[in-house]
Amino acid sequence: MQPILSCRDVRVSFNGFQALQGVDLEVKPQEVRFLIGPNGAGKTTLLDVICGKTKASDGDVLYRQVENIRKLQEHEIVRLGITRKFQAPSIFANLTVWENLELSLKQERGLWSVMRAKMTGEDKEKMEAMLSRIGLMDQRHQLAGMLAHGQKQWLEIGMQLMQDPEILLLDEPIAGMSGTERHKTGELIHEISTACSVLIVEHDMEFVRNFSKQVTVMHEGKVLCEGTMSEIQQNEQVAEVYLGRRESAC
Amino acid sequence: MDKKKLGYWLFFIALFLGPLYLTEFRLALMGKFLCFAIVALGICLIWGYTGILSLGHGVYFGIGAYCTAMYLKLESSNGQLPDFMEWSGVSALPAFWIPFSNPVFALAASLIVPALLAAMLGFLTFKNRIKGVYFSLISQAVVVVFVTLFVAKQDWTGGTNGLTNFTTFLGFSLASPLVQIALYMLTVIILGLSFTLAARLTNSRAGRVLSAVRDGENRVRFLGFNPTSYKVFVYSLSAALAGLAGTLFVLQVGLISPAMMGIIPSIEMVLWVAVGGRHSLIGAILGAVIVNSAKSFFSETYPDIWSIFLGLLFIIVVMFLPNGIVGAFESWNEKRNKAKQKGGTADAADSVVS
Amino acid sequence: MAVVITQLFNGISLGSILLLIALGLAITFGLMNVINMAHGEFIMAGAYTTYVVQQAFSHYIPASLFNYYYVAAIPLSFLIGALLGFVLEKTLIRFLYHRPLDSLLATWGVSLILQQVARSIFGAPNVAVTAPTWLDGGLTIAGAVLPYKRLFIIALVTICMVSLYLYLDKTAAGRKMRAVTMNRSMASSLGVSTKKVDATAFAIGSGLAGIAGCALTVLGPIGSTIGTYYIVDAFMIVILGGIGSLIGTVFGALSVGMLGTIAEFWSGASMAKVIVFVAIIAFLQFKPAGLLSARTRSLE
Amino acid sequence: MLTVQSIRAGYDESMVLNDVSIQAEIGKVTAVLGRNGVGKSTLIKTIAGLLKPAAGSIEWLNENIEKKAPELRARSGIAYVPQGREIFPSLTVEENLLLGLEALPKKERNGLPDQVFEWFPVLREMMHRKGGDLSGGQQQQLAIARAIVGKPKMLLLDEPMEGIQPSIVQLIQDVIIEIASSQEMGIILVEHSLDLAFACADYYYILDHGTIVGEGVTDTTHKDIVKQHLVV
Amino acid sequence: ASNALNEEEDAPAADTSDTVKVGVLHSLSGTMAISEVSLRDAELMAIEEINAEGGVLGKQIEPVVEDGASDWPTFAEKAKKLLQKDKVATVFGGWTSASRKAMLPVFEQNNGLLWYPVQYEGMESSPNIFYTGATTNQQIVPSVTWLLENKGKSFFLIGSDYVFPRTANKEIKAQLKAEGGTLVGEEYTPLGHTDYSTLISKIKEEKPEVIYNTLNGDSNVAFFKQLKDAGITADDITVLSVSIAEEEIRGIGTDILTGHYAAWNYFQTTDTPENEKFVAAYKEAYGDDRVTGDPIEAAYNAVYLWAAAVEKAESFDVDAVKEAAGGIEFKAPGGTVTIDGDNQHTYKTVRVGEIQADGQFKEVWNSGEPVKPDPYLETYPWAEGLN
Ligand SMILES: Nc1ncnc2c1ncn2[C@@H]1O[C@H](COP(=O)(O)OP(=O)(O)OP(=O)(O)O)[C@@H](O)[C@H]1O
Ligand SMILES: Nc1ncnc2c1ncn2[C@@H]1O[C@H](COP(=O)(O)OP(=O)(O)OP(=O)(O)O)[C@@H](O)[C@H]1O
Ligand SMILES: NC(N)=O
Ligand SMILES: [Mg+2]
Ligand SMILES: [Mg+2]
Repeated sequence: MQPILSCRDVRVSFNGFQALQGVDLEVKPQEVRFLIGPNGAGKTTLLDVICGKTKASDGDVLYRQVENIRKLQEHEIVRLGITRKFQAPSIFANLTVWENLELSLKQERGLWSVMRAKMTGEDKEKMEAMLSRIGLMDQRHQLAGMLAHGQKQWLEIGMQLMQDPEILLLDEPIAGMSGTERHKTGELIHEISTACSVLIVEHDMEFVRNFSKQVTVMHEGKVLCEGTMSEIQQNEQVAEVYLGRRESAC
Repeated sequence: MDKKKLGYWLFFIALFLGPLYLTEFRLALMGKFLCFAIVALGICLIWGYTGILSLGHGVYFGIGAYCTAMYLKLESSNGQLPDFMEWSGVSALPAFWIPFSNPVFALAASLIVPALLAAMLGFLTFKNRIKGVYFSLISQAVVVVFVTLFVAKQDWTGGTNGLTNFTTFLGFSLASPLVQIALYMLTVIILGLSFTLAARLTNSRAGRVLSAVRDGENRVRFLGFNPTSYKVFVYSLSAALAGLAGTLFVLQVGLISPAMMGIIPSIEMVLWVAVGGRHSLIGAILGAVIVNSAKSFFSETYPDIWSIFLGLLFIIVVMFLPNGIVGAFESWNEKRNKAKQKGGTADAADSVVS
Repeated sequence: MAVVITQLFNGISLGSILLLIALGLAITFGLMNVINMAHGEFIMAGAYTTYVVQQAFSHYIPASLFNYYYVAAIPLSFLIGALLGFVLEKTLIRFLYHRPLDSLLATWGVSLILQQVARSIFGAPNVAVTAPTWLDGGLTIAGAVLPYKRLFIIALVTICMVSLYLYLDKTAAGRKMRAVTMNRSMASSLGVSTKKVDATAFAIGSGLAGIAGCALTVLGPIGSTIGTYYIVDAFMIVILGGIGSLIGTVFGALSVGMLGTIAEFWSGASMAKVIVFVAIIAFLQFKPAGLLSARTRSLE
Repeated sequence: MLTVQSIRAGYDESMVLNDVSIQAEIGKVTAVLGRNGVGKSTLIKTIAGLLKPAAGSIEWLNENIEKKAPELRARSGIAYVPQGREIFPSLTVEENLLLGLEALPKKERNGLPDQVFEWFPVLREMMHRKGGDLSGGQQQQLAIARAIVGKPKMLLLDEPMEGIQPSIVQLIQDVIIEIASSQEMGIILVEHSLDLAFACADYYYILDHGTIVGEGVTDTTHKDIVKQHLVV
Repeated sequence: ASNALNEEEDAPAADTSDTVKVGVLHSLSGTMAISEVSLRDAELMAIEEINAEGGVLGKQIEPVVEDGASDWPTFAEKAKKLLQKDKVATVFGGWTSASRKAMLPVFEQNNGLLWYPVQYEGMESSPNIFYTGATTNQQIVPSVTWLLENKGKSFFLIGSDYVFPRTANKEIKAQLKAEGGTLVGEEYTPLGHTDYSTLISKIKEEKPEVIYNTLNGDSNVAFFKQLKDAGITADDITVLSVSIAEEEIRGIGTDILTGHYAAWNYFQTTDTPENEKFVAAYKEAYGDDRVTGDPIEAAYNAVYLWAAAVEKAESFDVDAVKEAAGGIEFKAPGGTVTIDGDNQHTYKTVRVGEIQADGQFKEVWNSGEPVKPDPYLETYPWAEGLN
């Protein structure tokens, strides 16, 4: 299968500091790819480059092997179908849950189309389905700012899914979630992956073990190794810089 | 919802009937305030809804007013060179003045020129992601540029004097009370239409995008919207409203000068909206009327120290009514409703805890 | 040659005056994010303080000592400005830290009031301050006269700037100040008394405005509207330099001063003003965060 | 000893905590557990002084502190590591750490203890980088270090492991245990991972719907009870 | 009920009550307050004096004070308010030409009466305005001639960037050409400009003998202070100003101005019995440290001229007063002034004074007799084609 996203020799530097020093990464359609690595390895920076928030100083980011998205603006990248969930919940606090979802509908996002946009029955059904999927049916007319942390996380995931993405970028999606919610999120990710690729950064090894197939390890701005979780655990270097003694032992 | 609509209708009808219960002088004042209310609507759209604080709307108001004033000046000069050009030693009408002898062109320009200027400035600054106080202060710098230019190019603009001393508009004498009443009513109608337009916009999906831009511009990007185009649109819409207001102002007040475009009036425009309630369109209208009435009242009653009272008003509103008069009313209303509900369901509330 | 030297000097001098006014803003606006529209009125307060000190000297102090009134006026102007700032912070500003744009509106009200109060106390016409005689005259270099007053202001602003820089960047108090202005509640949970730091910071910023007012008395008018002439320029300089960067503010002020004098020599005062402001607006399009910005990725 | 007695607290009109009482001892690690949004952070903020309780008392070192300003609490030995790090973004790592010394009396503020750099070597490497430029996990380490340099007697940790790589999680775990066993510091730990919490803590409380619904010592029998609670 | 079509708001006060309302409309706040507050004071003093003498037509004058706030539309609004709501018999007000231009249509449309007390650029003669300050041929033109004869031929013109200086300088240039002067520079600075270092460098480059100064307001303070600092004294270059009166001198500092000149129609030192009384009364009313000056005197005169015209017309009616005004004379502090019925300006004596160390003027020249006002400079051949 052709990769849907390929990073080739991506480099980023901040005031001389090389945060990414030539990253190569390929993600296949409908793949769930975990990205792990020490703090400061450059994982967030890589996601930033893919979604257009940070501009790479060198290298290419290819979408479906043809389109180089390295120089596109954020909203253009999103319109291609690459969406991103940030680590801190990014929802619109002063809009209701319903309005948050409405903005996330897959739609023409130009000014004129949006001004003329009407809510269709189909849209409504889709949004209601999403509300029950993320368990916020009862809160739909609440201001999103009033939700608890976990609910906000879910709302944000819901907003990403409303857009029917091709590639979903998740940065530590379960940070701050308690056990049950973690599990629910994991299952949701698997569900999603039937329709799109997911690139996900996470430090929770239990979660990675439970839900990963392919794992990429980054270190000091480079890809250190790739493989299944159990392969990775065998890797001496990964154990040393990242997992620590106990994690790799179990 | 319907009660609200009815309220709006009553409000605008009451305004429309102003000539029946206001004296000529008060009517003229009210007409002026309602022009300001149109500016306030535009500022409410960009500030209250989209989170763009412009400290430079005097420029758009002024340019709109100048466009119309140029026509009025030419009309009252009867084909001769306007008086101030003569004093300034200009011998022929400058080329850019010529099309303004056509009233349709002048009126259209009073909308389009401010809108285009705002679109240009907005496009540059918003595209370069200049926002917050940076944008506010840049808009203030734009004021300095335009005011200085308008003052310095006296032979084209009338300098500090501005343009004044008009006689007729489309042949009607501007001094006639009937014409003034008609202009007043026209102002009310345009204010009503602008209000409807703004309300439509804010209630549409695009309006939600604007609020979203206010809450988090970057997040909006990651939903695939380009905030720049939305911001440019609403910014130039508000500039057009300011230009429109300028036209109505110049027709009723008979004068436009750089003093009306300056830093002080531009900040005052924001204050109207802050006092009325920045998140409410009707609040913006009320704010413009209330602040200006207060200003007139204080300065008529205490000509020596009125600015102290006005200053206190601003301080008190900001400190105690953070969402303005309408916001305060709304939260009072909400509290009252809550109290009502609580009375009925006190037991149920208790049981939730256990 | 003389013209070149004079103009170069004029540029630096104008820059130093703008810097003196912008220094206070670099704290209250640059660090604390408060848009204090009454800053100009603190300048006015400093100027009137100088006037009052001069009156007091000429009435109560032997004439031979009159020349030293200015030495007394500088610290007093600072204190009066600081006191006003302190009171303003305690009564208004501190309730508005989470609503930065609202402080703009409230302080606008304060500015209206202060101007009127000044008119009521000192009368509407300008008052005169006679500069001390040791500031009369100037240094002549290659035919160019560099007035002592302007040299003095350059020295004064240099002292203020260096002290401020050392205070903010090298002392614990300055570190606390920067921390508090960045994140009030976190600073307090580390043991910093934010109320004290806030009030101090605002008082220092306002005190600098007072000094600016004192310095301006030797060059220009002293009246209730003196503050309004500089305030927009000063805000522009702070954002041109980069909010939160003191060094940036210095560069900002000097570039505006230089460009302003060059443009004025070449065209005229009005056009110079237009050119300077257009240049600032244009520059910010290329570097939206200013010459030197203190931004980091988590501030976005 | 820190005693929180019948605290009610919340935001604006909505009360998040109704009648919460907990105790934490110096030399012990006390865990606060609970599902998302039950008010754990609210409780910690109330102890740190960032939220004023509407009712109830907080006693610390035989003194009622519920009305005291946060800085006074900090100086009396309560240090706070917030959820979300709250690093001062424009200050360097060094300056961030130096601010941690503010809790100490002036005489005792003599430099940063080497200990923290042994625990978190990355901070020494990044000493002169701006706090805001650090990666998420680096910032978290900085936040913990900043709290520790002030030699507190009670350390409030709100999900300190969030976003930290596994090897450092282990390290922090060890540090927590080490600190507590030195008998000079107590720790209140909010943690999602039951395993981690039970590995570190001596005693636990479960928070739900704004009240304490369970508490006990951290042994294996209790672990199952707690699990039940958290799953509901 | 009253409404917009029904113009009567209050019952017409003029006929029935024993007072008559007049408007006093100056900037009491904003940048122009520095100058205009004193005009209000002078007008109120004149009103009080007239009232003490029994008023006009047996009625006490009741002043209605309004603040124009240095803002031209506000002047227009307040003028309208005074005419329409307060139904004042006349208004005394204004300083800047811009404020006058803003009020002019209001007075013409409402057939009101405005007394404007400040020297100005001419080229205007509204039937609803009386001009008690100098027009250009009563201040600028003779002072230029005096300078050419006494101080030098090469002129540098500086002025604030607005209509009065620009128009005045246009006339001066034409006059210089006609009378053998040369122009070496012409510069304008925005109102409120306070850094004159560059402009002074230009002056130094051009080395004029005379600086003709039409700067207005605060800028004068900055200009003179910085001129002195640059090492230029009155001995090097003579500055003649037309907007600096005694009060402005106090605000600049007398030491700085000593030896420079100003052209006016009145100085506090003008030696007439009327002036002695006037200065004493003014100081009595507002404090010993206050000084009078030309615009103050012109404002004071305006009230007396109006009262005299009313007495002559035996009516407060605007048309009647205008009709009666021509030829009305008043023995003013600065010498007799007479209203010119044709253009509603006044005949005034022109004076040039040198500033003394005590902040007062020493008159060095006067026109000997009141000069007939000629706002359009119709009697000056060189001014042909200027308008
Ligand atoms: N604006 C910046 N200026 C300087 N250095 C930066 C900047 N942004 C990031 N860095 C550095 O780049 C490196 C990579 O950061 P990044 O946030 O991508 O790490 P990460 O892999 O996401 O780490 P974590 O797991 O802790 O979130 C870090 O060392 C960080 O300090
Ligand atoms: N600043 C705030 N204003 C209003 N409500 C808030 C605020 N912060 C939190 N809340 C609400 O208070 C409740 C408790 O929040 P809190 O942060 O204490 O929960 P938590 O137990 O720490 O959750 P988590 O595990 O997700 O961190 C939530 O419902 C949340 O929505
Ligand atoms: N008329 C004047 N001096 O503006
Ligand atoms: Mg990261
Ligand atoms: Mg929490």
